[in-house]
Amino acid sequence: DKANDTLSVAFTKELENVDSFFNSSREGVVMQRAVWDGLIYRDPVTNEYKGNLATSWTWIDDKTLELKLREGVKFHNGADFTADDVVATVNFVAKEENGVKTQRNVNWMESAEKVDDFTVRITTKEVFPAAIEFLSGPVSIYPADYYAEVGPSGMGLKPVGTGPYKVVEVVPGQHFVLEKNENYHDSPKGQATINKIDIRTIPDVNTQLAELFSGSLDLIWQVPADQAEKMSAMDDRFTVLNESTMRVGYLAMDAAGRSGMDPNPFTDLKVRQAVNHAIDRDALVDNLLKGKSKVISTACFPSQFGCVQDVTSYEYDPEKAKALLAEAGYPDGFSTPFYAYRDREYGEAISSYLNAVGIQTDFKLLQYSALRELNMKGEVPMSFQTWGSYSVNDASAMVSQFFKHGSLDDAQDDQTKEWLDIADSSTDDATRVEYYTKALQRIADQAYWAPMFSYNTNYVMTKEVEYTPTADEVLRFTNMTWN
Amino acid sequence: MSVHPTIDPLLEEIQGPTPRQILRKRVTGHTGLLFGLGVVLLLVIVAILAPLLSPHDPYIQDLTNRMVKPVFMGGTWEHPLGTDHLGRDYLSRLIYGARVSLLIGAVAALISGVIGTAMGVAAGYFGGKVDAVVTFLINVRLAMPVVLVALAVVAILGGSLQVVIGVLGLLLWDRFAVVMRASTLQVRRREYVAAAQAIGASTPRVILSEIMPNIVNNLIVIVTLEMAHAILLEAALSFLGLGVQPPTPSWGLMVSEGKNMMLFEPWLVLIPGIVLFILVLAINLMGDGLRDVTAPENRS
Amino acid sequence: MTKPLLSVRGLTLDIPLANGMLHAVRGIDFDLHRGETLCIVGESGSGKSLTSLAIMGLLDRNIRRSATRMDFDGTELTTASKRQMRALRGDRIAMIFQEPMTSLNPAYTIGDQLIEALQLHRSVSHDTARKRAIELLEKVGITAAASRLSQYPHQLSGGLRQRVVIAMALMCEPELIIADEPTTALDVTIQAQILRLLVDLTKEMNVAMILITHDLGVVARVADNVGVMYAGALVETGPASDVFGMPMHPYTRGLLHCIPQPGKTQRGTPLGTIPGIVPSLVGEVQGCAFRTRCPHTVADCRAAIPERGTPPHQFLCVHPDGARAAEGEPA
Amino acid sequence: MLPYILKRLGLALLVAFTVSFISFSLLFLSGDPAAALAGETASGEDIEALRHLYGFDRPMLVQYGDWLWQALQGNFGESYYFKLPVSTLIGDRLSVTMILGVCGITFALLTAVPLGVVAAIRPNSIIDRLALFLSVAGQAMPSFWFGLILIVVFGIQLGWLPPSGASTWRHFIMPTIVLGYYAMPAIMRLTRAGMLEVLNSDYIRTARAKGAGEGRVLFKHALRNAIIPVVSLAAVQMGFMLGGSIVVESVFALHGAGYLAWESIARNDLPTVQALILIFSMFYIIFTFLADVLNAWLDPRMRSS
Amino acid sequence: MTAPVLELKNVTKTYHVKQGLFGKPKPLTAVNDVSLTLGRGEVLGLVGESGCGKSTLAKILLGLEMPTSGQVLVDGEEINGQDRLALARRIQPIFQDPYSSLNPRKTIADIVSLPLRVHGVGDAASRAKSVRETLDLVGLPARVLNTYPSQMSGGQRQRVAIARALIMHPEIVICDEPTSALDVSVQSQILNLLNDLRTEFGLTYLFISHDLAVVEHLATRVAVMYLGRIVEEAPVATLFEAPRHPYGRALLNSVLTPDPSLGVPDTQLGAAYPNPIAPPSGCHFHPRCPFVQDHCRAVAPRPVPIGEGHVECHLHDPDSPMYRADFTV
Ligand SMILES: Nc1ncnc2c1ncn2[C@@H]1O[C@H](COP(=O)(O)OP(=O)(O)OP(=O)(O)O)[C@@H](O)[C@H]1O
Ligand SMILES: Nc1ncnc2c1ncn2[C@@H]1O[C@H](COP(=O)(O)OP(=O)(O)OP(=O)(O)O)[C@@H](O)[C@H]1O
Ligand SMILES: [Mg+2]
Ligand SMILES: [Mg+2]
Repeated sequence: DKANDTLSVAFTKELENVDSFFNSSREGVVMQRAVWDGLIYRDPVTNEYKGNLATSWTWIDDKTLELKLREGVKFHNGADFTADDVVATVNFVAKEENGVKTQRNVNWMESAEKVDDFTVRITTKEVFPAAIEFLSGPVSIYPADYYAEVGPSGMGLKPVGTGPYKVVEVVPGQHFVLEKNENYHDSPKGQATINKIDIRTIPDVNTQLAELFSGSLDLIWQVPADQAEKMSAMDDRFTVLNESTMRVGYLAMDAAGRSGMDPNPFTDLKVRQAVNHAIDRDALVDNLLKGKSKVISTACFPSQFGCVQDVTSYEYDPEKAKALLAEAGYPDGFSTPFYAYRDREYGEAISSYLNAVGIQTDFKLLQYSALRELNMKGEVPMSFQTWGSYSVNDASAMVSQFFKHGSLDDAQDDQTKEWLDIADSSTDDATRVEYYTKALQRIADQAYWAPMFSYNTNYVMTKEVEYTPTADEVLRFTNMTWN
Repeated sequence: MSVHPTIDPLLEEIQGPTPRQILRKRVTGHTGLLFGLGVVLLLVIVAILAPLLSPHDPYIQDLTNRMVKPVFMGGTWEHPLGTDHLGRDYLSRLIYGARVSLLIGAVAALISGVIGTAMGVAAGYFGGKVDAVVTFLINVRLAMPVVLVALAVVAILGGSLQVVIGVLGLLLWDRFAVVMRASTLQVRRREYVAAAQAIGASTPRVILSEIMPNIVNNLIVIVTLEMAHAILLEAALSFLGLGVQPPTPSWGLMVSEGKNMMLFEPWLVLIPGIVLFILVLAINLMGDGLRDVTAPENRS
Repeated sequence: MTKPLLSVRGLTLDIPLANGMLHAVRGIDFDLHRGETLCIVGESGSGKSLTSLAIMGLLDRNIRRSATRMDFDGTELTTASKRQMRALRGDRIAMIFQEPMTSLNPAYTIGDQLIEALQLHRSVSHDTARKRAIELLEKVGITAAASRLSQYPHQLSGGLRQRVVIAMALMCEPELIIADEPTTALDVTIQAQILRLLVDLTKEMNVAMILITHDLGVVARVADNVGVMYAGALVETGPASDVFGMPMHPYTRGLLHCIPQPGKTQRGTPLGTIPGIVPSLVGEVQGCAFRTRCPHTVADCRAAIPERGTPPHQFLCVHPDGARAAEGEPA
Repeated sequence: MLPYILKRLGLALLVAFTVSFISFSLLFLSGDPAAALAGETASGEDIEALRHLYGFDRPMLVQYGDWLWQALQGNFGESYYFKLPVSTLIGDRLSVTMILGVCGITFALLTAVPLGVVAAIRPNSIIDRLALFLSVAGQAMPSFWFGLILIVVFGIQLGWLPPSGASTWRHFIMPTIVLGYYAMPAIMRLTRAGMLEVLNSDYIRTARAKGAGEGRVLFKHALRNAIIPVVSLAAVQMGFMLGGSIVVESVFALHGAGYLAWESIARNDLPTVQALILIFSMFYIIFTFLADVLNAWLDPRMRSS
Repeated sequence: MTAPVLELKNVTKTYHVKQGLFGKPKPLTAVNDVSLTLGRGEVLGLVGESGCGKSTLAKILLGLEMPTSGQVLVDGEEINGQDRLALARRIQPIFQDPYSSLNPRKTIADIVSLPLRVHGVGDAASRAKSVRETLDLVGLPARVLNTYPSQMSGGQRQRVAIARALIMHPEIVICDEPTSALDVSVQSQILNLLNDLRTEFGLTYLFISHDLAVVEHLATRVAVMYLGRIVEEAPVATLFEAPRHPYGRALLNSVLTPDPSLGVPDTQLGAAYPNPIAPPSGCHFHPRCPFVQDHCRAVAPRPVPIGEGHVECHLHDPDSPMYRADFTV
């Protein structure tokens, strides 16, 4: 609270590792933005790229980016930031065998080399226009010597970065304490004002609310719509803010027939279309998600570069869904396992719509990592999933993540992959838009997914806290102040 | 022909009531038992007649009518106990939930009862090595944390009604084994068992017709108590998200789903919790009562 | 005649039960003098134990006790306070129970329990108490007494335990010992040993004893005076030689006929019997309770029964001679 | 007594060994750990390599032997999720669970034993009925629900106690009550039944006949004997409570071992789950062992055999 | 003596008892090398103190326990080889505790007809008839048929137990303390009944009892048991006139007849009751024997035939250094 200049925040999820390359959760992104810096910074409001650890950058050729680094920056442990740190970090994370959790974030980089103490070159594997966006997002720079010494698990227990906040305490499973970095360089992120941030892991929103009531929390986020609504209605002690996020909810279906289901109805286009028609997305958005959520019909978030909206869309029409099922040879429907990892009530509501057209669902709620494992093994016929694109404002962060024959690709469609490859590797914006559009069109026509809605996040804070959330679902402690 | 004169029938009256009469008298005098029995019977009837009694389909959602308050909190008779977070009728879900709880309780108790009784009776009757093995198994079983193991197994096999029932059935036999073993040991020492053996009765016959009838009262008591135990465990598993899965209307699941709105709509948690509490309470009272009324006569 | 040590008049014990009032003991009278042994004999459930517990003031809470007089050496037990009773118990009145296996606390050593018995009433040092314990253990015929003190009850056989219980009863040199079937659970040879011990000790220490039993043999050998109890009433009282020499009450005679007496009873011949069972004492009990089993029952048995005979040998029967003549016995 | 203790120890070890085997094989069946480890982009060969590296391709018994051998040295492998040694992971959280367990059993004993004793002294009295009511209600109370109600009432409405977390002793009050109330009915009933039986026993009558006062009879003679089975039960309940802490910890967001267990199960974090099952079992085994030793010491019949 | 209907040859039964929860099992010889013969129509009284092995012997005869060694012969046939059904037709028990020997969940009709059903004798009607007849025989009216044991008095229950034992018309009845749980007034009824049944049907009894007076009244022969061994065996008159074994003598002395002039006898026995798991050396009885000498501590006596019985005591063994031809009570 304000009195002792410590902001108490709750995380729902316990990070598997604070090292931002070794977790894949939203909380990890929040930590990452506070503790570490990227080379580049994108202003979340204007979407303008600014220098952070780098001061300027130029493409030397299609695949080589040269960056000038900022001088006089120090890591939290006192080490100086130099080109060596960039080279070491890039070369470490780019290597697949080092096991960075979300390969997509780093595997576009081939390597980095030092030109001089404050100049580096990063080589990409393919032509990769989204490089700037990724460098301003998930790629943070680590202190070379320290990281070489302690590795990811050491970094997880005692993180060291250059960011506006330094980590002073990690009690796994319980809380992290961040403290203002007094020596923070002149970054576009700005200087922190609140001295301490105490982040506690409280998995249950309800408990978070209770703690907020009792005054031991100052700010919570990702508060479900119902509770947020009640909070804003009932108490003048709290501010409730709603902001859209890049997170998109969708139904994935086993179009490629990877799961052992026999017969596998999802290999049939008609069935997938029926699923798309069966669900009343508007009702879901209006009654469950509320806020700034929108119905989505493409496999990406509308603000992302290349994410067109005018693709085939499927209106809510249960009769048509039934008819399609009948045409596909399932007049009485069929039954299928139906997985989800979060938002049980959305999943339940969706499964209820599916049941209504005859698709009997055997609902299974797993933890994310467990579902992902199953998914990678191709054992999930149908699931309700979400993707937040790591706040990368480029369609490649989502559609290319899932439709390029990776282990999470349920469509395994060659045509889509081909177009996405072109779009991903072109430097020409027009070409990229064209091919993303083609790919997204095809995904919609083939109804590989049933895109549902975009998420929103509710931020509930005490009146003591002043904060304006951004649309990319990242909590920025640096931007928080006391009232 | 009579070797010895018959005892004067007037002088030596047959005393007292038959065991059945005693039982009836004790049952009717035991309020706890009557209450428990009544509630359980009522809920069984409700569960059986669920389709007739419930005002709505428990699975039909209506997203525009979410969390309607129950009638005593200002709601309407359309949904006497309100609706849940997906607009499903709460009363209907409670009624169908009785099916889930009772089914799980009964079948799990049945499975564990068969396992535990077989083990316990064998241990008590044959003693020696059989007893040593059974006692060891009971120790092993008790050493395994039930909730944890059940959660793990459900996580591995997936949470369906069958899996939950099976897991609980395979985990809750310990008390049956312990009690049946002790009762059998006790009854086995009675002289009527030796008498039956001396008559030439076979071992199965001795067990079935001499021993079982005398320990069946203990068995019934444990069945009820374990049934309550299984119901509570299922609710806990469902509450933790690893029991039966939505949209199955399990009471534990309802508490868990209502929990999110607990601070604002406490009735969402209170109603299924209270129903669960009453059912388990009633079953326990029934069990305690049965223990009391079937206990061998004491002086008072 | 000297004043009796214990004088009981009209002792009545009622137990409220679900189906009515159980009249367990119905107005019994007896006197006991110092150094004298009174044996109370009777069938199971006739109220013997309750009588003894009533004297000790150890009845269950639900049992109602009333008496016109229960005088123990000048103390009226019916009106004595709890504290007074506690001071009497174990000090001046000691008790020995039936089950030697369970009447010692399994959690404490023999020594602890013996010493406690003394220290509860006398402020003596632990050492003195210990010496007294050893002395008494030796007196009751336990060898290596000192080493027994550190043993636990389960380490002793039944016979030895009963000796310990007797020693415990004697710790404070009581004036009255109440022994409730002290030998029933023991083997015949040990029974004889224990009884002999009790008789010798009481005579030596001039202790009065009430010995409760259902064994007529024990009564005959031990008692100075006998009380025959049936269904909560003392139906015949008197000196042992009188009661056994000329049993007046039909029940007493019936009992004596039931037991085979080596040398007297003809081998293999039918024994006497008392057909039927003890009547229920729940509800109003009128007249002679034995009338349902008595061969000499007449209509008057339902009325109040007069006390017959001359002190000290008295009995309760409508027949002036207890129907002795009717059985062809010499009057 | 020593031979008894040694043999009892032997049995405890055998039970522990069997439990460890069961928990190992139980989770062994749960699928391919190599795929889980390999991560998102792994190819078939990668998984194969990993399988070999971690030894998942060896026969189960060999793997079990290895795991057990490592576990005996305090090494339970590495968590799939946290990529940290399981022992480090658990070490931190076990203390929370232990504190909770100790507080819970203390609460249960402090309420159950006096209530049971008083109820036995005065059967059918008001206190007896109250005790009976409390125990019947306790047995029927779903602890997750009870916890939620406490949070709403004392944490929110009245604001007396912090609703979650484990930073101060006040945080432990509600979890303690919930967990303790779970164990209380059985202990109370056993105390009451034991006291009733003991109070009706011959040696209590003997003690009274010696002239011992009521207090002495109750506490020196009766309780000493009635408490022996209660000790065993308390140990068993303590073991169950640690297992049952899963529910309580998740309701009160206490980051203890129980909570870790729940999360690890949901995350498919096999090594952690295996280790936790084993550790909870070991606690049960150790507690019951200690209780038996204590009993052997309390009960002269066992002490001398 | 009539032809032996029952014969025991060197029967020994050893149990292995655990001490404590985990103690190593120690052997306990409950019946130690017992040889006995019993003629048809005889009543053998078996007396001895608690735990000396009387019930164990009875269980062996009933086939409820297998002897560790030795033979049991009925009519010259070894019963170990026979199945229990065949044995059950010839030997039936009456137990001590009439409260525990009847299954409380069954009606009297069920209890008494059980042997018929087990042996598959007759149909329902003939069984019912047989049950009624047998109940009549033991003096119970037919209206008890549908009552339960809990509704009956101890004496009535013991009659039911007797009816159950007799319904198959066995030759031998093993009575294990059939009256020790009953009040004297009821005891005499049961004793009379047993006696009458014996003369009526020519039954052979093994009659186990603590009460020597009862044994003297009923038995034709008496065997005295001590720590698993028959230390003295003789016709009842002989034993009661002149017991030869010091223990037999002590037993006899302990019989308390209701004669106020006699006082409590002195048994002259020591108080040391032996532990059956670690029986005393030499003669098991030596620690309590008033005539003990060093020889008794070292050497176990052997059975010496005397008259129609035998005795195990050095004082009666002509080959023993302690032999005293003139030794009597
Ligand atoms: N606490 C009690 N509550 C109810 N009834 C009791 C109680 N104590 C004794 N009785 C009943 O009172 C009657 C007399 O009991 P008591 O113990 O005095 O008999 P007893 O002559 O000692 O018999 P036994 O020879 O079996 O010891 C019996 O019917 C008994 O059931
Ligand atoms: N099943 C058994 N296992 C171990 N020991 C046994 C068993 N049955 C009897 N014993 C022991 O064998 C010995 C003889 O017992 P048994 O029951 O034959 O004695 P008893 O003479 O009938 O005694 P009582 O007069 O008390 O009935 C005793 O020491 C007893 O403890
Ligand atoms: Mg008595
Ligand atoms: Mg016996």
